[in-house]
Amino acid sequence: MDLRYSDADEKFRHELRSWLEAEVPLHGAPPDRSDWDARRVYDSGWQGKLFEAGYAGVNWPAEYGGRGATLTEELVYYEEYARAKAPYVGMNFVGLRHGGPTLIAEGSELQKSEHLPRILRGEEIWCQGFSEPNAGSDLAALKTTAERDGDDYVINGHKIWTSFAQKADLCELLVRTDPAASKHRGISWVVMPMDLPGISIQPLDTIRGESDFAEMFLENVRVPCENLVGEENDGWRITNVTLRFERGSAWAQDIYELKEFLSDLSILARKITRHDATAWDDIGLRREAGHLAAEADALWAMMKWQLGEVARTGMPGLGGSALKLAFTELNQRVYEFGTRLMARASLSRNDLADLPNGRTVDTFLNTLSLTIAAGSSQVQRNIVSERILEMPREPR
Amino acid sequence: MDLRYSDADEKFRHELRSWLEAEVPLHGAPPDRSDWDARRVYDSGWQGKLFEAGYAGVNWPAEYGGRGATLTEELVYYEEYARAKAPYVGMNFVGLRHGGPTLIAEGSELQKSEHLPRILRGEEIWCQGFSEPNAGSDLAALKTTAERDGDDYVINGHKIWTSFAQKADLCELLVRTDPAASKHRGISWVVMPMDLPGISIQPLDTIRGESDFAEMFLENVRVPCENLVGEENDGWRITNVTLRFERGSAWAQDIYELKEFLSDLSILARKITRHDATAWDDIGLRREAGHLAAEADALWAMMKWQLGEVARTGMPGLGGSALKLAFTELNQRVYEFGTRLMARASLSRNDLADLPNGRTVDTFLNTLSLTIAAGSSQVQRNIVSERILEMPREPR
Amino acid sequence: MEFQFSDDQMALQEGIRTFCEGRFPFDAIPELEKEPFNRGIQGELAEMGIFALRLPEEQGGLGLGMADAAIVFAELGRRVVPGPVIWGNVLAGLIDGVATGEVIVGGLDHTLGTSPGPAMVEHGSQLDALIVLRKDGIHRIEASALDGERVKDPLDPLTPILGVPSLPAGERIADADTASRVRLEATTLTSAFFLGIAESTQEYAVAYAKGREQFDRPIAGFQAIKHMAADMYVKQEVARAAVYAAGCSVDDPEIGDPIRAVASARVVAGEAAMHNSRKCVQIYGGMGFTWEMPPHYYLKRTWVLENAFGTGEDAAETVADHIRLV
Amino acid sequence: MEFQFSDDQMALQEGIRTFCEGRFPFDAIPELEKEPFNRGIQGELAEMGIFALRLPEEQGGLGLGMADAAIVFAELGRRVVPGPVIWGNVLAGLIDGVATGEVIVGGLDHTLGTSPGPAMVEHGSQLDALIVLRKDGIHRIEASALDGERVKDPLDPLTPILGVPSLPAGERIADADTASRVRLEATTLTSAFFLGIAESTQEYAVAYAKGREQFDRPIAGFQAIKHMAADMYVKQEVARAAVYAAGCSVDDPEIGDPIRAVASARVVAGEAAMHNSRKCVQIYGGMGFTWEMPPHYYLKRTWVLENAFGTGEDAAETVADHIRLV
Repeated sequence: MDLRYSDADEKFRHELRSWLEAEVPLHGAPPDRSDWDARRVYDSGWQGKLFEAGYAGVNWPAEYGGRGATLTEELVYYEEYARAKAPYVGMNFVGLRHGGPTLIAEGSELQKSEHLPRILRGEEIWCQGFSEPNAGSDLAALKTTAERDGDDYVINGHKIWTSFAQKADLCELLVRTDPAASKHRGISWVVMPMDLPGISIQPLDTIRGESDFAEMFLENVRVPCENLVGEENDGWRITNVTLRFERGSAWAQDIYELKEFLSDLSILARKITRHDATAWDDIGLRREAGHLAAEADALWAMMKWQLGEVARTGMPGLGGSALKLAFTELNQRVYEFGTRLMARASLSRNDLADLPNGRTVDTFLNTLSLTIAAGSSQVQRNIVSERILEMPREPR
Repeated sequence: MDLRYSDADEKFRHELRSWLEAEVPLHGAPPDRSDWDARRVYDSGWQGKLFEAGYAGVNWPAEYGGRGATLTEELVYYEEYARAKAPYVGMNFVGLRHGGPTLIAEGSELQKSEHLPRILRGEEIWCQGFSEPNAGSDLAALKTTAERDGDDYVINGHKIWTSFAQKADLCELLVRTDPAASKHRGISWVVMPMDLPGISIQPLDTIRGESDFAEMFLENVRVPCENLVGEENDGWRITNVTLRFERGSAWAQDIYELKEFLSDLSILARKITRHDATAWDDIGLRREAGHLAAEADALWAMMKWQLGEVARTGMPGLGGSALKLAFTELNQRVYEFGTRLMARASLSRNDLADLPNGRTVDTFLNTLSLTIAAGSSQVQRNIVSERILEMPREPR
Repeated sequence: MEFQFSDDQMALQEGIRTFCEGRFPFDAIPELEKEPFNRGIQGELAEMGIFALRLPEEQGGLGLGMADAAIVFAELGRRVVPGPVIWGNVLAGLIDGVATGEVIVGGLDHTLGTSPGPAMVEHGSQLDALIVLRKDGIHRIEASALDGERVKDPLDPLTPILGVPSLPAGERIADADTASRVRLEATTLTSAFFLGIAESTQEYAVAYAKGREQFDRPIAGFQAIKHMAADMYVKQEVARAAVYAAGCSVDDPEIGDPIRAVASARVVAGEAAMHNSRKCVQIYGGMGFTWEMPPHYYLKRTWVLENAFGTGEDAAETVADHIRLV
Repeated sequence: MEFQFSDDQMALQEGIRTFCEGRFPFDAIPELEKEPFNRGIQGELAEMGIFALRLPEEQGGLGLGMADAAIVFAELGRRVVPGPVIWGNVLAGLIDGVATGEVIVGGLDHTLGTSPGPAMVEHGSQLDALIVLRKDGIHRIEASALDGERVKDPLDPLTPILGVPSLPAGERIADADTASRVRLEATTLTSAFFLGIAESTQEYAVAYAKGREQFDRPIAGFQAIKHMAADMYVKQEVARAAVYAAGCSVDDPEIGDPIRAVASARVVAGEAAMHNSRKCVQIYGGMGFTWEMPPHYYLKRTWVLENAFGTGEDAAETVADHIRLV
């Protein structure tokens, strides 16, 4: 279990650090969250720069435009990226973190060569069409139908929590292709272009006052059958591949960023006056910061194992549910801690007077979605207890 | 909602305080927990003194030897008792805290006049024969049978967690009198003398290394039918009366003692040196003490409402489950806090060098039983959610 | 001597509840967001006696006590009623025109020091005067003297904020003892508001769970949800007992040390509100994360109040300082 | 470069597990309680290489690293192996005869100060020498100089205690840097032992829940129990990652700041052991409260270790002090 970085890794670190130091300031601050056009330009533009410099898809195969990096290079990449406070993955989340990885694992040669390079270049924004109003925790209850008509699927249904739907080019969509089959059997996983007729989007305002999510209504949308990924009716298995990535390794970057954020807070706490001393002089606060940092360290170590598993088997293991449980709840606690440190400044969601109060409280609000999305904590505990610990399934 | 104490209450407080100040030291320290004979003498003797002085059964009817006190007198009693660090109720627990109260609510005139005064005088020690090896959380699954034979019930079965069985005179026993009826219908509540032939006792060593619990084997034990409390086969209803007391009001004294214990700890923390200062200088520790004390205050206020309900309706309400949930978990946290304060002195269960280390860690171990006994926290949460919040029952 | 609400108290609670449900129902919130508070709302609240509650009858008040006021403010919490209502109640006897709603005051508690960043004045644009509690007493700053900027995105959409980088000293209008008393009363009302939030979020969550079906049954039937709801109920009930005990102690210190009782209530009620509003988001699931649903309003208001009169941690310290040592 | 155990490490784990399950099975505990540790057991452990693990081969050791030692000590934790095993491992290179089991040493960590009450010397009656870590270095006290009394009821029945009211100064045998290193290594092994406890209590609890039926089905089928078990598993896996990362950092500081990595492991592994052993009691229900069942041994040993090389809170402070500031 040699976790050391090689000389080559350190050389890579040095190059990447220099590049990020030059490029991150040039790319500027992110636009207002409500300005969708500007956000797409910002997120895609940054992804394009990463691609040009050879830093897109570090662990993706080189033949599809990835770097094909070693595991340690991948870790170096996450560390340096977080330390440089480089732009958040933003609209590229679905494509980079689970849509693309699903194609790598399950897509046809044609699908891979068509989409993967475009995702890496920031040219293709993906969204996720999994959940429906009555298929949330019980995802397999989804009702959106796809009926074959010639070379097309004709799709009808109602999706929800479709992030970035307004600006996405493609959607990883779950549809029911065999209504007669049992719940988990008749599902298929298709790639749906978002510019087809019959798709309408209704933004959903979130707790943060933005509309990164939307409802998506599908009315006789004709998607070519060749957009099917894997076999027809084998979509539930492929869904689980996607979910493994979404739960297991999609957060690698974020865990390291959490460590960085705790560093930032501990610096800030030394500057904030509270009760005639600095906040950091409070031993209770220091202990709490130490606790949180200890857990972040542990999760970063755990993520390394998880990424090791991806490198070895091509997919995160079931342990991803354990990692997601721990990470999402830690994330909430860290940002709550930060929000408490801001005291009354947290009453504004905009940064004020050089304080990171706005982004801290806004991120805190966002963390509340983490224990709900991609399978709630309750669903993850069912998975851990039933599939890892082999405890009895729920009575139906 | 006038919570003030009247002049009469304060007069009662003054008398009781003087009496306790004189009598508590005279009664001496409790004997070793393994010396059952001495424990019975100690516990019964103290109860007898309380009775003689008019302080037994403060809220029990005067006609059965109680004080018939007002609600505020009852509260004064708990407060002064705890402040005086008077002997723990010990072996009188079952009789005083739920056996007797069940008789007051459901017993016949004969049963009340026979048992209540004897319980108050410390002459009758009761134990509880409810649980069985396969009827714990699912108490109504109990299998101990009672068949009528002439004027007797002939009882066979196997009980567990029978506290003080070794020295008890009577047992509040649940038996199945109608094996053909549905689970909750065929149960009866009887008073079983512990000196009858056919009863054998097997002590169970607890986590504290004592055997306050036992298994009880019943083989053709003949209990007179007149010992039935309430109607035959109506025992489940009466069981719930007993459990209401056990969960709802039995802890009144203990809550106030928790407040006293926190006072003791805060005094001690000012004397203990830790990291070149006193433990109390640690703001983190002080905050934690304050948190715990705040919760203890709140539970004492909640218990006052609960006792108000007992005074009004004769029985604690369903809210007792909420109180039990909060109290038992707070109790664990308070004693864990105390145990941490003792640091390495907690490695001994005997008090050392004027420290309360032994009783603190020993009580901490004991608190682990509180979230299990009298209906586990999981059972209480089912009760609160199903019976108070009217959420659906478990699928069967 | 009673341990339950008196008939008068039940009537008071009922009256305020009816008013709040009529005036601040959930579907009125989108409209309220545009202007959460103004002279009109202040007037309606004044008419209900919210501010004059505890004033003697000869001063036009209702002559009620702190325990009664706690009952009233728990009702305001249940509907996250906007505005500087706590300040209005605790200052009604000190500043002319507040009791009747003619003068609108808001405030800041700087007893324990200031927060980082500009002073965050709630409803700053609607105030006639800003009141600041400091260790040495109560200070009054005229609204015209406040040089600040309205915060673009306040955390709580029902609590607009004026950010004031530099706060004028103002005029000292009352002494340190009065400041302490006002802070104690305001902390009691804050705890009561928290209690209302804890209750309401528990009720919303349970109702939602009963209606939401997954795996062919209401999610209210799953133990994970049931036990979460049970814990919410326990926290609310613990808070309820503590809040009324605190109110009673303020009314009559013979019942118990009011400083400790109020701080204890603040600790448990604040935790109940925070816990329950977060669990309410969780039980609503994805819908709990939307602006359209109730949970976030409660969570956000909880956060505002958490930073109003000292934090829950500050209150825990106060309790520790008041643990009886004999 | 690997992120999983190497084949050698798997074999090491397997070997120690087989030994521990054979020598310290649950049904041997009643016998062990009479004399939890003695020269015989020390010899058997020495023969397994427990103490000499990390000594170079030329000194008769196995030449393994801290990561390997962590694997071994997690196995000891799984069976709550008694004795001053951590002290033996960290002192094997400093004190002659420890590696081979001929000399038995135990110790006290007084780096952060002393506890209230007498010095609590674990296995005090079995020691040849007592080692004390102080800020200024490592001190050795001969057993014959210890004037103490055996504690009647030690918390952990497998950890007898000699209470020593007044500890002699002893002889200083190593400097402050060595003391720091020994403490760091001992903390790593403590964390590994915690990991083993967390694993074992999770496994016991799940197995018990599968076999225990109430309401006509295994209690393992109730969500309340399933989710508790899932949380136990999560804590164990988080601790596992942290413990091995700590071991690797001690072996090679280039991987990461070993002081922070070890303190982080100590925090999460200590919490995992405490959480899981308590939940194990709860899941066993009444049986968990009996002396006859496994849970209490784990809980009690966890408590002993919690107070061995600083507490979890002390470790959290250490982590905070080592948060990177650039």
